[in-house]
Amino acid sequence: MMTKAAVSKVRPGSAPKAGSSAGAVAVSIDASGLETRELNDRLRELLLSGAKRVEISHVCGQRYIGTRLYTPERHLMEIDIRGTAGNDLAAFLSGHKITVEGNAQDGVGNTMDSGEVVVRGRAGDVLGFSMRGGEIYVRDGCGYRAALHMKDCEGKRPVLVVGGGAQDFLGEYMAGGVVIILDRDGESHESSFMGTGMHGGVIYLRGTARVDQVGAQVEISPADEADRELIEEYVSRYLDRFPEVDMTKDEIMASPFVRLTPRSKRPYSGLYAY
Amino acid sequence: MAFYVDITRCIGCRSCEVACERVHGGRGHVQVHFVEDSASVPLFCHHCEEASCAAACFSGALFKEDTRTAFDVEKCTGCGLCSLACPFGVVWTDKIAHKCDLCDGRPEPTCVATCPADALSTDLDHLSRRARSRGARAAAQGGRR
Amino acid sequence: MRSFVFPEFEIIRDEERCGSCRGCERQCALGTHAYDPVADRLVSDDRKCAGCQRCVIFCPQKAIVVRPSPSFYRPNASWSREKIEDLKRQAETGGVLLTGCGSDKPFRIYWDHILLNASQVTNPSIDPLREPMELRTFLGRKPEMLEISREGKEVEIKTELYPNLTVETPILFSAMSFGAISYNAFKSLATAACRSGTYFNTGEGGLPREMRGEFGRCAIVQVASGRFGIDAEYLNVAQAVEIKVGQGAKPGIGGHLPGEKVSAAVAETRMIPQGTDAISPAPHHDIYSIEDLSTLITALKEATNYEKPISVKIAAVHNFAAIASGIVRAGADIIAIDGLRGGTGAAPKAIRDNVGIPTELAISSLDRRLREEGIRNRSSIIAAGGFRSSSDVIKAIALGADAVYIGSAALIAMGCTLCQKCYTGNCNWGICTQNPRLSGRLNVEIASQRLSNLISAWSHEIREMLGGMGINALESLRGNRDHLRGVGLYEWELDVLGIKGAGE
Amino acid sequence: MIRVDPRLCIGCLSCSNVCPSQNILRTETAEERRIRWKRCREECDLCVELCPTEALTLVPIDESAPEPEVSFPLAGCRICGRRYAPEPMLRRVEAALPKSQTSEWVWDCPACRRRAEAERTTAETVAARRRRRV
Repeated sequence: MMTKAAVSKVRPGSAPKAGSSAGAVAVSIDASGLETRELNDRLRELLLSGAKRVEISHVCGQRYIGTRLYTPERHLMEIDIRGTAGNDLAAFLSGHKITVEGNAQDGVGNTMDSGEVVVRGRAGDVLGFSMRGGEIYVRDGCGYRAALHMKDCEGKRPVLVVGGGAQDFLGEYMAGGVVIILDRDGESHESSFMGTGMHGGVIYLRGTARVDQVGAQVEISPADEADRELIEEYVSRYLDRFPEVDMTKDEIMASPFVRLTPRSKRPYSGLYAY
Repeated sequence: MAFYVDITRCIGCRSCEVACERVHGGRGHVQVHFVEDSASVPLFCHHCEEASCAAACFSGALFKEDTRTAFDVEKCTGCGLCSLACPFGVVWTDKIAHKCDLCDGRPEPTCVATCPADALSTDLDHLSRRARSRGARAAAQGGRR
Repeated sequence: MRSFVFPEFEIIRDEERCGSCRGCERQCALGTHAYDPVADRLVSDDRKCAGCQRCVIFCPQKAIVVRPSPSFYRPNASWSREKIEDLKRQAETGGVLLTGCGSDKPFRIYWDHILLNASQVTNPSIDPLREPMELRTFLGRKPEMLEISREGKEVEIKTELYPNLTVETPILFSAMSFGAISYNAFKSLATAACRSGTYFNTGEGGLPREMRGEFGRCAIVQVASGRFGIDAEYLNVAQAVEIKVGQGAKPGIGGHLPGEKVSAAVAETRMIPQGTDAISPAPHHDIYSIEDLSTLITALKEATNYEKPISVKIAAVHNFAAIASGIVRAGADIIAIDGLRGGTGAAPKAIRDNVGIPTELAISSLDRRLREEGIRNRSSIIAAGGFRSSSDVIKAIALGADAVYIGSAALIAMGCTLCQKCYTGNCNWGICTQNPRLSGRLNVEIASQRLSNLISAWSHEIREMLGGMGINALESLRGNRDHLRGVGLYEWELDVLGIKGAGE
Repeated sequence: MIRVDPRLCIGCLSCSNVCPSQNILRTETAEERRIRWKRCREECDLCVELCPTEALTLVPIDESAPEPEVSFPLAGCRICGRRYAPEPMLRRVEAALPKSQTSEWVWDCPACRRRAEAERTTAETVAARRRRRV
């Protein structure tokens, strides 16, 4: 029911970023009965023929949507997906913008390089694995091992915003980037092993976290002013993308946030005998 | 840190040259110059604040360390840029640069310790104090200095 | 804490010859040699010496000898010097013993127990100097059956062919990442691969952006558990993509590039911040089953528009053939199998020396397993781990490999002396270091020439040996165990290798 | 062997000083300084690493290539006229000096610089002693 309401609110080109093609005519694909490979063949053909916006309806588990859309000339495209996107949505994505009007399965944004993914629903496990750039917004919750080994480098910082809660092993081996878990339903974070092996980046949790929930390498501290400014910026972007969310920015920001950061950039430096 | 020379006391005996050479394996960093027949002065590295030699050195062998201009023999390639960059001509190079190191590792530079006329010091106050006391002594004796 | 470990090496300097030029002092980044200005002579600290022999080679007067230290503990068959010293080192540091290069333990080297065949009388041998010998190899999936249409003189293959790698000689450079090895060493490998018509493997450290245009055509890029330096361009400039699951030197564990070696250029290429540890977790966290591997393989095929073969590299471990069969069924076009003596920049000693199985046995059992299951055509096999000469290569091919990866051999060609101190980042030969002063010592032009020379020399030798067997194409030798005989092997070993004993 | 870029070389002799094999020969007359790189088979590249101007590169040996050689006329001292250093070295020193300082003394030879310094520091004493004697 929620999904339906969300669909009705979609405005073409509502995204503030990468919206150079706002207003461009969308090409439609009906994905019912299409194999993964056929669907992606079609998408690539459309990309090469210069399409800027594609709407795919009746998506039901087709995988790797957005993966085969790299061209050396860097053609870019906006993709709207109606239905449930399959595994590895936006894997290795480079620059495109994908909106899912529904849920996504495992591996969203696997080793994603740049671009934006908006999931108007829930995402599965290993969300944003090894992601190194771009932004992912998930309206509801996500599965296990989100933001696993996410990393950043000079001038490129991936951002993952999850509206609901996250399950165990959030930010494992994390080496960079920003993760914001808004925990909108107020279930509080019952997940464990957060940030195990973390050595870079930062995780912000709305609410609190206990020491026994995080890995030994992680330090928990309350978010300071600068942190809150950053969080606020991404909360408003999150709300821009999900106008159906029944909370205002002030309501979200009213509660405390904690920050999880690694104690050291070199967690294992003392492990070896030379 | 730098050397201060009381030129009025220098007797041109060249003890400092000899001492420096002994300490630095035969290659000294001091040279005593005679001006006309009336004066002599030992020329030293001034450990300049804005050291030209360190600015010209490409290998990082010469560098400022606190107030002294330090020399790392390991890095020197003997290119000779420093000797050309010294405005006072007191850095030598053959296959390696030779420059005052303030007798690193000794309690006091050897030349200062050696000077029989007590004309050298690394402490400006010491010289000026002495000059003052000398002036006072002379005044007490009621005569010229 | 004072170290109770003997110096490993003893440095002997011939004072008569030594000209005190201090060349050795400048060559040694470990600070072994020092000049004593008072005595005007050079002195050496044995404790710092890693035995890399750089000073020995570059002493203009040939005045230095570095040899293993003759000091010994009371002989004890159980407590060897190595065991005693490892123990002392751990007692002093409390750390995991690290080491570099491949295992130096005296496991049986089967190459040295396998003999090659040659033609006599009934089957003429071929003179490779006069007749064409085909070493060109295609790596990747082959169709079950070729359908050919013929219209008049026009012949056309109707079956859709899978993407394949074409190598002019079955020798490829193994995965050595920029970060583990220096930029110059990395570039030397790339240059030599392009020049020799073969491929180099980027390892998991990414491919520097400025090298992508020129060297992409001879690159196999790796996707490992750390996912360093991967973007869509990286995957698409290369000719093949390799998923690294395991490595022969350290099966079952991940990699760990210490922060000291993550220089600005390495950080940029790996796409991580400078100075942080680059940690490759032991597993791929999106792979927990063959199904998941299949997902990743397909994701990579999607990302490269089904234009490139996808390779999966695994370490040879017990029962790996069944796993490899699963990998082939998961869609891998190439399986790289890395054996016990595979090299590394850094691995815990306990793992390097105790985990895995020898390459020779692995090739044979893998080839047999895939044949038995009827899926050998679906995947090529690249063998890796401890190839030391052209005869090792040709024996591997006769045991069933399509091609081989050489790692240590390539490093040795560039100057490496297997001193096993790669992990310190102070490689005097400029290979395994990120110190610009040291890496500058490796001249790309000269090192790549050495590598090309090695490849062409081995290729010549392979042609000679092939000719001797009366075979004019390497294809015909692959898996042809009839050309091999074992000496000094137990029956079970002959069985695993699938070869007869000599004289049979 | 070594390839030399004569446009970059300033004739400082660093390379010759550090070469363990003595393969970089130098000759200096009163008029000019000459440096010759023998066709070196070593690949030690110390000279390459320690060249202040990066004028040297290590290249594969080529028996047919001529041995690189450069020569520099020595610049003469403004005061005594003695020739003391290659001009490119002096230009490099001049460029390296802080802009706040005067730098024309670079064109005086070190001996003259010392003499000037000695005269300057003793001027007062000498004058005083001369007065006393008079």
